[in-house]
Amino acid sequence: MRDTEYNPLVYFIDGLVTLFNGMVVTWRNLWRPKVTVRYPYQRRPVPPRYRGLFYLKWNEEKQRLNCVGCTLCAQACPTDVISMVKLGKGTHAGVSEFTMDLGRCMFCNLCVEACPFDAIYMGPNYELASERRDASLFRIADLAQGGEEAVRKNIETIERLLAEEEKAKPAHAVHAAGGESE
Amino acid sequence: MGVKERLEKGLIKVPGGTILVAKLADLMAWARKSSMWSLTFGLSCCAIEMMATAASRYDLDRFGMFFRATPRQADVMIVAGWVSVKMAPFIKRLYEQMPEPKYVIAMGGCASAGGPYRDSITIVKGVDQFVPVDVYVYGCPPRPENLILGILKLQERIRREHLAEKNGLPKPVREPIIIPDTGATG
Amino acid sequence: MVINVGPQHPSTHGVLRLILTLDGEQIVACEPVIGYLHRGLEKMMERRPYRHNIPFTDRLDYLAALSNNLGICQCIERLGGVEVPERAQYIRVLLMELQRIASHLVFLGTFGTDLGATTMFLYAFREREMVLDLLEECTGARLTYNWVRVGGVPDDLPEGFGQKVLDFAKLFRQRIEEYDMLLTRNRIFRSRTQGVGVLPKETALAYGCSGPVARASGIPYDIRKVAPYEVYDRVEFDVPVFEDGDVWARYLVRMEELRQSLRIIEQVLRDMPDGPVQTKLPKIFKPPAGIAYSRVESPRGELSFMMVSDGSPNPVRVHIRAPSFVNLSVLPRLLEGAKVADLVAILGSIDVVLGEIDR
Amino acid sequence: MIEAITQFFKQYPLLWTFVKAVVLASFTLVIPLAVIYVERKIAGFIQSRLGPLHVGPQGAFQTAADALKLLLKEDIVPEGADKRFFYLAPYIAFISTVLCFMVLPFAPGWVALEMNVAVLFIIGVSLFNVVSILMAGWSSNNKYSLLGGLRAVAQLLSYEIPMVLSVLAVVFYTGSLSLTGIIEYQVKHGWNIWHPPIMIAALIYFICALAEINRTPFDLPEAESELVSGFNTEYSGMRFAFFFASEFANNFFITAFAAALFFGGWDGPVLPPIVWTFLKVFVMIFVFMWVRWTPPRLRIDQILRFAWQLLVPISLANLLFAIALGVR
Repeated sequence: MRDTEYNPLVYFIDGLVTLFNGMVVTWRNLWRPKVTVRYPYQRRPVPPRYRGLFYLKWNEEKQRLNCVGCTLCAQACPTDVISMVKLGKGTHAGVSEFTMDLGRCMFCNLCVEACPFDAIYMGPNYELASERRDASLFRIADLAQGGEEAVRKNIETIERLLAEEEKAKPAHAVHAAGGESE
Repeated sequence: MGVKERLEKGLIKVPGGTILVAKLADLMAWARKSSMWSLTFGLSCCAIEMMATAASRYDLDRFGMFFRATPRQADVMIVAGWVSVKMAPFIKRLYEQMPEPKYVIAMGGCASAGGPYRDSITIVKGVDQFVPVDVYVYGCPPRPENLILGILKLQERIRREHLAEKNGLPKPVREPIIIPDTGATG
Repeated sequence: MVINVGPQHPSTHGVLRLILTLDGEQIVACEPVIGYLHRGLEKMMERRPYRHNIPFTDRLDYLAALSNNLGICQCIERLGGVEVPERAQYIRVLLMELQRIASHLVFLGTFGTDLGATTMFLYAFREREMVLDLLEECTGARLTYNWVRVGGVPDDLPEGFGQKVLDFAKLFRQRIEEYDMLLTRNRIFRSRTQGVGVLPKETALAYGCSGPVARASGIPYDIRKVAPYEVYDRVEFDVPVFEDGDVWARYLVRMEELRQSLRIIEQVLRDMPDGPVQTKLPKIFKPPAGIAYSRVESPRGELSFMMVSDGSPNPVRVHIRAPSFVNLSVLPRLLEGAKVADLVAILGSIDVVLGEIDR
Repeated sequence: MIEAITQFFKQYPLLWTFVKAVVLASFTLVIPLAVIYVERKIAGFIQSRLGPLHVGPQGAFQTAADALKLLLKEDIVPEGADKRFFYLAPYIAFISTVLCFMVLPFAPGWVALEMNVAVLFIIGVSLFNVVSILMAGWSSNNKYSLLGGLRAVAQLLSYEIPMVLSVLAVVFYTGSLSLTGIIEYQVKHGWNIWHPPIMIAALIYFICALAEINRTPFDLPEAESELVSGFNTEYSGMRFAFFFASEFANNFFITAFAAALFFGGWDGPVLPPIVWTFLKVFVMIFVFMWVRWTPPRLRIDQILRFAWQLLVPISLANLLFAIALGVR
């Protein structure tokens, strides 16, 4: 399709013809269905693998969050997004505080892959705009599946279990501590 | 509030018919919020998502927003991407070149808070260190929907600012932290 | 007259600054100034374990995040001697080619806008959204995918993905015809691009250009053919090469690559075997001491990573050869004697990504 | 009732002139709102999107909001700008458009100023537009503005010549310099567009009109990707609104002028004349927009070469052709 030498008239007629061709394309598109999603009124579902804001999984059976506070996710994070406070120890360990900083998060999924307890997931929530700068900070109550209620129950369950364990075998509790967190 | 209800609020019955009244200030706030021209100012990855937001699928023109190349004709500056120390003076200057009233949206984690590059010495930890930011759009990069949400938040803010001004109040009270829906379906 | 194009200018594709010396509308000299996006990435990578560096490469060349992921993963695999399962290799190739289509569509759109065909931008982005939908379904993100891991890919393709890709390929073939009708055959477009910004073969070789820029200047150099990685030696495709080296040729190379990518995708989906997609690796990955170098054909050209290991979990030195950086360095040569209006055409045809240049 | 009002005003000529001026000026301010809205909607539909949607029903108040906002914006005069010219330029652009509308007949008798040399007047007055662009580009103290202004002047002047020649073809063919006269001739003898020399003249007119109103492929003066925003780079707020308004009012005017010259103005069956005028104008505006959103833009030297090497000779030959055929 490379051109021959410049000839004004040929160019002019060619220009008109190709312009008309282009106009046929735009005319066709004028009548095609529009692809626009009217966002605030109409939403596209995100695919199941979508990596949005992450959340802590609530285990209905055990009445607690799956997280055991092992900090593997925090270690796997390239940008130190996650920080947590461990609650309890041994087999009944959990978290009392789990904070993430969205301002640094790359949504890279490395934390999810690092978690051996199926505790942390990246959910479909992507609506993260805010007028506040500190809206990037998410506490455990914002992250846990079930909110405040879940966090309260989680702490209750773990403390109850720990107390039971304490009662059952007080002699071995010392050795079991800190097994998994390394 | 729908258009109809708003209209009904402004309708006044007079003998022989109804008239529509609206305050000039309301009109001004409406004009400002429904015609936000933004500055084409992409820095990095988020700029591509900003372009995608303006493109057919999400279509910013629905909100009366389109991109002007010159700061003189822009109302909103969307800072999309990480800002290096070398770039910061230019952003400051562009902000100053925009005519009042002007707004800034920090798009993405980098522009909002330094993002993944927070421990890099050349990156500014959020553009709010040198220009006032109205809306932070977190995400890396934020989905176009997220940016549109930020724009809607900015519209809401413009409306509130105007209301506060009208009633002689100080700056609008910031809204409490949003507790996000943490995705029970995922 | 000296004018300053950028850092904020609608056609600089990011934050590139060009100091142009003009004589009327003629460009006498051009001095690109880069570094507005510099973030010391190579140094940052040295401070992090190998796996943590993968998401950072997403943000290097953000139009082709997967190519960067693949580049660094290949480098680490070579360093540690990791084998990649066959199915993972096929998935990688499939995703790479989808990524190439998405990247070239951005080029097509922005190039169209630069030359004034705004509608082309919206059409290209409309089709790009389709690719992004596919990639999002597979990887879970729209732009920064982070979907290549050392030793494979993190997860298998989702259910019914192949069919969706084939449907897209069918539709996209028609759309390419439409682009041709709208833009490629347009007389105005041809007059704007033909014979503009000619890059001679010798100059391209001397500067080390790669990718479409080199192939448009008559250099049949494509890493996928020269040093095949993954399963590129098992698929059939042509490398488009044009002799003229002008903006038009660079545009045509990319248009042809769109078609070739579709071809590769179809073959890959046909031949893809079953099997695992990831090799199990220890939690803390410590490759033996040594140097590794990997080359990948990103949509912009030859993308290479070099990593030096001393046996510790962190690399000692990382270097990234960014194709855009090399391609941009010919810009002053191309711009000498060009018109201001040609600046945007030439710059657009090189298709630089500033995130990669500044690192 | 309209009759009565006009009768009343016609007793006081000065007042009548004033009323006409106000009506025309407000018409020139209002018509761009409609044209811009239609433009954005059509652009949206062509590009597979929806265009303005959320401001008013189907986004109908979008342009009103834009205009209002622009009026409320801060008015920036850059440092080092030539203030007199900077202030004056938008108004000159606007006034030249209003003056053009002054002699344009919308329907029989609906013309602000019946002038027997209306065509000549329009050609003269529309050149003010070029002056205002040059003033804006020069006075802004910005290199992009200057380049945009210079390009605009080179382009507009080059295209003025074939445009005038093609208009002259119509003038010679119909034997009238008055727009009303030209339309009345067409009412009697059929539309001009069906006559071969005028057909060529119309084609040339359309190409030149695209250049005159800075539309792709001739939108160089404000080529966004090259010159930021061309001559109006430094303008903000109300002054920019005036440039914007005059550009789109010009768009309306140039199609209305074409309707009068080639398509018989208000001539048409069944519907009232004023409706026919607007119908023709909006169909032509649609075609202009359709063209605008299709091709890329040309380079400045290509544009000038095209005008001087091709359009000027063709239109000259066509003029001779028209004179030969049109002599009675």
